[in-house]
Amino acid sequence: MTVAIVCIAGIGLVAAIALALADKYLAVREDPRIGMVTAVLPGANCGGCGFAGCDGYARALVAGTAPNGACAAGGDACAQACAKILGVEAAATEKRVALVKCCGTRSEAIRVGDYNGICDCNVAAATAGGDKGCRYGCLGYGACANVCPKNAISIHDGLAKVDKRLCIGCGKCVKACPKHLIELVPASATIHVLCNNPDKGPSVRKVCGVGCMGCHMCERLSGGKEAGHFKFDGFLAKVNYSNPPEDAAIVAKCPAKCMIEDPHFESGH
Amino acid sequence: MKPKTTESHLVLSSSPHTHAKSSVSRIMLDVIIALLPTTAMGIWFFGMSAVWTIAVCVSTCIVTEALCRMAMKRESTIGDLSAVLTGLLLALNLPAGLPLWMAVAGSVFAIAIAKQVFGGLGMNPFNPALAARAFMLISFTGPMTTWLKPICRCKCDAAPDVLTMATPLATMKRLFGHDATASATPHFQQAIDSLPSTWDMLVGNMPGCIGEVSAIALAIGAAYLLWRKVITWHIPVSFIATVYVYSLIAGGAPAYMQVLTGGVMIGACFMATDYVTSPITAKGKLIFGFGCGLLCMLIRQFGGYPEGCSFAILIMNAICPLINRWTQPKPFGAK
Amino acid sequence: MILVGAVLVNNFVLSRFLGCCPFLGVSKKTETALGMSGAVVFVMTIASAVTWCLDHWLLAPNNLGYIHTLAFILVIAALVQFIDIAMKRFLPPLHAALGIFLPLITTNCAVLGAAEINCKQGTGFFEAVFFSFSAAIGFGFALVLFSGIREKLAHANPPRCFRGIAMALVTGGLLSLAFMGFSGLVKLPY
Amino acid sequence: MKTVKSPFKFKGGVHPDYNKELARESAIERMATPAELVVSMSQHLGAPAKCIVKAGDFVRRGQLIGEKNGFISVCVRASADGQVKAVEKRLGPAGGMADAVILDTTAALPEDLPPVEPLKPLDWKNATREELLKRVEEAGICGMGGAGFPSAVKLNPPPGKRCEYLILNGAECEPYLTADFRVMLERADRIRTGVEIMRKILGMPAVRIAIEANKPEAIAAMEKAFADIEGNVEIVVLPVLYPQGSEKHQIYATVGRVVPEPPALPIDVGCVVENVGTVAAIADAVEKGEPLLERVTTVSGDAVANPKNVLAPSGTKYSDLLAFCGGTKEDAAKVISGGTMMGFAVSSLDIGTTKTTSGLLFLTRKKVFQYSSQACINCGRCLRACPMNLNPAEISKAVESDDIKTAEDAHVMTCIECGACSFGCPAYRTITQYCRRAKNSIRARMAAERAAAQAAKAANP
Repeated sequence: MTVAIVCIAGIGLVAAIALALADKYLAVREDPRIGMVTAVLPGANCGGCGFAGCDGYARALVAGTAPNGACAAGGDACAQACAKILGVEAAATEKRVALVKCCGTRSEAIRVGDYNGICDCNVAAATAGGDKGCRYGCLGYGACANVCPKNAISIHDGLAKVDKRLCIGCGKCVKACPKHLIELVPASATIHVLCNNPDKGPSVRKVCGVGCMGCHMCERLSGGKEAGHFKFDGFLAKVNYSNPPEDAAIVAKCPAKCMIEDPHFESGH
Repeated sequence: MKPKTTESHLVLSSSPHTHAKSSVSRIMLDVIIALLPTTAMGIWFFGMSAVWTIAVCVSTCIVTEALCRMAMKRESTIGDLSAVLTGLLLALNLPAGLPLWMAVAGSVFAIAIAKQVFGGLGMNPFNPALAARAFMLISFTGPMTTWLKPICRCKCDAAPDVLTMATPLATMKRLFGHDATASATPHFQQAIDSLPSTWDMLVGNMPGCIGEVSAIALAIGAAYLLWRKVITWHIPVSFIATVYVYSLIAGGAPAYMQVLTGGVMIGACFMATDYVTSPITAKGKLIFGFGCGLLCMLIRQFGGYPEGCSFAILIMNAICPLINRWTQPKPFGAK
Repeated sequence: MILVGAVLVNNFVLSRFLGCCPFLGVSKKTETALGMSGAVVFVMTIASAVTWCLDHWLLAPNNLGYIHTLAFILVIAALVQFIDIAMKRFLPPLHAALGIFLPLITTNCAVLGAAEINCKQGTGFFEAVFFSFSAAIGFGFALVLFSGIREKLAHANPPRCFRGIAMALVTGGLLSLAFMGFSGLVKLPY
Repeated sequence: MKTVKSPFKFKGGVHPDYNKELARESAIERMATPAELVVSMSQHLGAPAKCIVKAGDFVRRGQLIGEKNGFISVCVRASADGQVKAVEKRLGPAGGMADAVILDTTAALPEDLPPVEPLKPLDWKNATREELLKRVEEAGICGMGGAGFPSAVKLNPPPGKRCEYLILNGAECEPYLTADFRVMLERADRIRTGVEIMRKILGMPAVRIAIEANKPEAIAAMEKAFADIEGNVEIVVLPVLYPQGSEKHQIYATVGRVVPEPPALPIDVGCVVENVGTVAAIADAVEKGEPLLERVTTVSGDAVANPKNVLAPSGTKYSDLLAFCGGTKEDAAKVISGGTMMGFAVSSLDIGTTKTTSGLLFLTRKKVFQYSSQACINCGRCLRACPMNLNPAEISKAVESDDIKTAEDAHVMTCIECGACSFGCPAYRTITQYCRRAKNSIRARMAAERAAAQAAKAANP
């Protein structure tokens, strides 16, 4: 029995010494802050920051090659925590979420053709410009939903919809959309214009029942041009998200019915 | 509510806007047609028990496929005839007279485990019929190696009351195997005589699986597939050539016997050529056929089973992704 | 003979079901599978050499055969730690690719299994080392084959409940079924 | 001059139904200028031209309305007299939006409109190489086979590269199309002149005229036109095989040279390939001072009442072309700009023709093939059909599961999108579309990387 214990202890001792030596002479020293930063990042590995996963971003942050606050998923709290580890000041960031600026469902927006091919917006758009009459509208083939790391986007009735509660604002969908109609907007904003067509009223009307015609009704009702709640691009109203409107009454008055007041972006009428 | 559309509703699709008249179901139908001669020969030699086995396998496969697709909530794929083909191939690889419940179990295994688990046709890494056969061979070793004698047509019929007998392969293994001591016994000559004649081997008048016995019928089927351009020559030729050359070099039983008996013919022409589980390039196909032939003969010569064809193909199925990886075609103009 | 026997007939993963953890864990990409195979071959060969010496020169003479499992575990764990440190230093890309699975070789029963089998059979030193080497090659062979299939299956569309490990297990089972064909090919004493 | 059979055969290729008999016998008919033209600024490969007119302007036929905008670009000239109704983004046949000048050709031009100086006819035998090149550029000529590569760029090899072979593409392997065939029959003398001008520009290279064997009349016409030409000129009869008209495959079939993978160009192996229609256009531009304002378009398909080869000004709306051919006799379920193998399905007949519109097909429901994709069964037909010797099965499977990296490793960028893979796929997979998708996302990624590299460079000079 004693021999056994001595034996095992001896083996253990030899191994321990060997390992200790190895650790001393062969070890690779890494900046310990990398691990600490990785720990405070959300760990979703969404790639929204532009780096290969959270670990890649942590390395870049420590190396000083990436700006702090690029992690949209972690938001402000995460940036603050990173700043604390790195010993720098963090600029306050506001949580932003994706908004699909189209509400032309199958029953509202005209389809000019019968698309037959891969279910992906980019290829559908490259096939005769897509089957939707409106050249600016959501095709509904789910390119954004496919890239969403949080499955926050779903397709209903030929239209992509973002669930605000799940969205982490990584912005991948913004890049994926061939029609460039997804925008990151402040999560606190509740009133939105769901249209992306800057054409004149009559040509919008020809292709969609709920397209913005640029009538300026929303602007007038929210205090006029001076109030600055809306901006106009051609004949398209856009919410000025640095000064968003607050009176929800204007939504119901929109003659084109392309405005919503909805905390979860569950649009549709 | 009906979607709004314009009056001139045109089809929008990516080029090309025309298509050759080929379809998966047509390919499967061609293989089934090519299997008809050997099926007929199997029924001719093994009688009603063969008919029952075939009927049970095919119908079980179809039902299992339908049920699996329903359970997965996906569209039915009965129409592509692949389930029918799997059932037929499985049946042709079973001995006649096998208890039918075993055939049912095998068919369910083939479709449910070996195919639909992976998502159905095109996704399975192993040939479903062969996987099922291997499963049955291991689970029901006894019944799976009990061979019905071709009914009333066996010339070498020494004892008419015996309904089962060893396959020529097993006899050959006993006679010519590497640890054979039979040559010293007085039964040697008798055993040699019990081997079927070359003609019997060609037409299929010997014990074996329902569909593997008739080399001529299989050759006709293979010729049909080649003519219809369903298969290419690479796998059958390299498979059979490897078996032939190997047995020439290794000695033992005559090389032509090694080719004509057992599952080499059906394996080389119908099982190894299965699209999904064989390499896609010509070079890969040659390697694949060579590997099948080599493994088949290794198992025949040294292994515990008298027949190694299905195992050889299964193992090569497993290597197939790696072969595909190594034999990527070189693009026109690439360095 | 030992090589064929250990690689094909009594393949550690496919017929003895040893070392299933890394078999499922690192078989998603052929490159990592190759790296893992290399690491296992290395660890197993060295480990069997060390454990053989330990068994023959220290434990057996002192009638301590009953604690050999304990002692082996200790030695193997230390060895793997050592390799982990060395690899991080000299082969960082491979280290990054193997990730958690390198330390996990510690708990890879295949390594211990090989040592145990050697010990039980009382084989000579070179035979024991060669057997472990062959077994590791067999492990690597199975791993690479399996990774090839899994790479192909990455493009498959299985039912939701079978995604991932479930499908990998079914595939492993079928692969094992195929390897049954080799049974009896070589008769090993083990 | 001699006629030879193609000595080299490339791997792969398919045999679609050609259906050329529909419009084959109808001689080229000139169409009257329609009331409205939609003249796109993007009729060619490369950067769209910069529009220099605005709504309300009056323009004369041949007047410059779009300036060349970059190195790989082509100018655009008004294809008829008229008044600019609007300049707006319009949908092109390939699905992209580009500026287009909407021209009202019925408007009466004011009498005090200053005349536009037309291009003067050039005596090409005495003109310098530079004069000839400048003329090709001013005339707005681009490849009329389909891709629309600027001819002036093609005819001016970069320093260090020499053109040894000028290859005339008269293969016209696309189903239904007969425009090039009719041009070869009816305008053989123009092609002859064009070849001589191009030979002069390129420094007297050898000439190969590539024609598929199913056009014996065109071969005879070319033999007659080129009978007395001096130098190394051969007519190469190609076997009937799609995609024989692909630039790379034609080079291989005629002179046995292999163009390396992109970004290599034919000039890297000493070849310049030009479509027969373009050659005739070059002859007109030089000898007559006539810019490229119109082209022959095959209007065909089983839904068209009278399939024809129409000579129409560019910008002619598809609806006007159809009306000129007697409208449809049955409802068209699909309208294709180009041939059935590589053409674009369009959603509207308001699109105007361009310099590259070789055909306009109207197909009835029974000719429309619906792709309802099944899983790939690994049959290898696409692999055998692929003229670029790729592995389309692997590419399509990888792209289907969003694995662009694998597709890139499988050389998807080498794909010429000929459609041979999808054509024969028994599982009706839209393989070509998968390739296109992979290529688009790789191009987008490369562009983003370039932009990032430039930004980094700008930040740290």
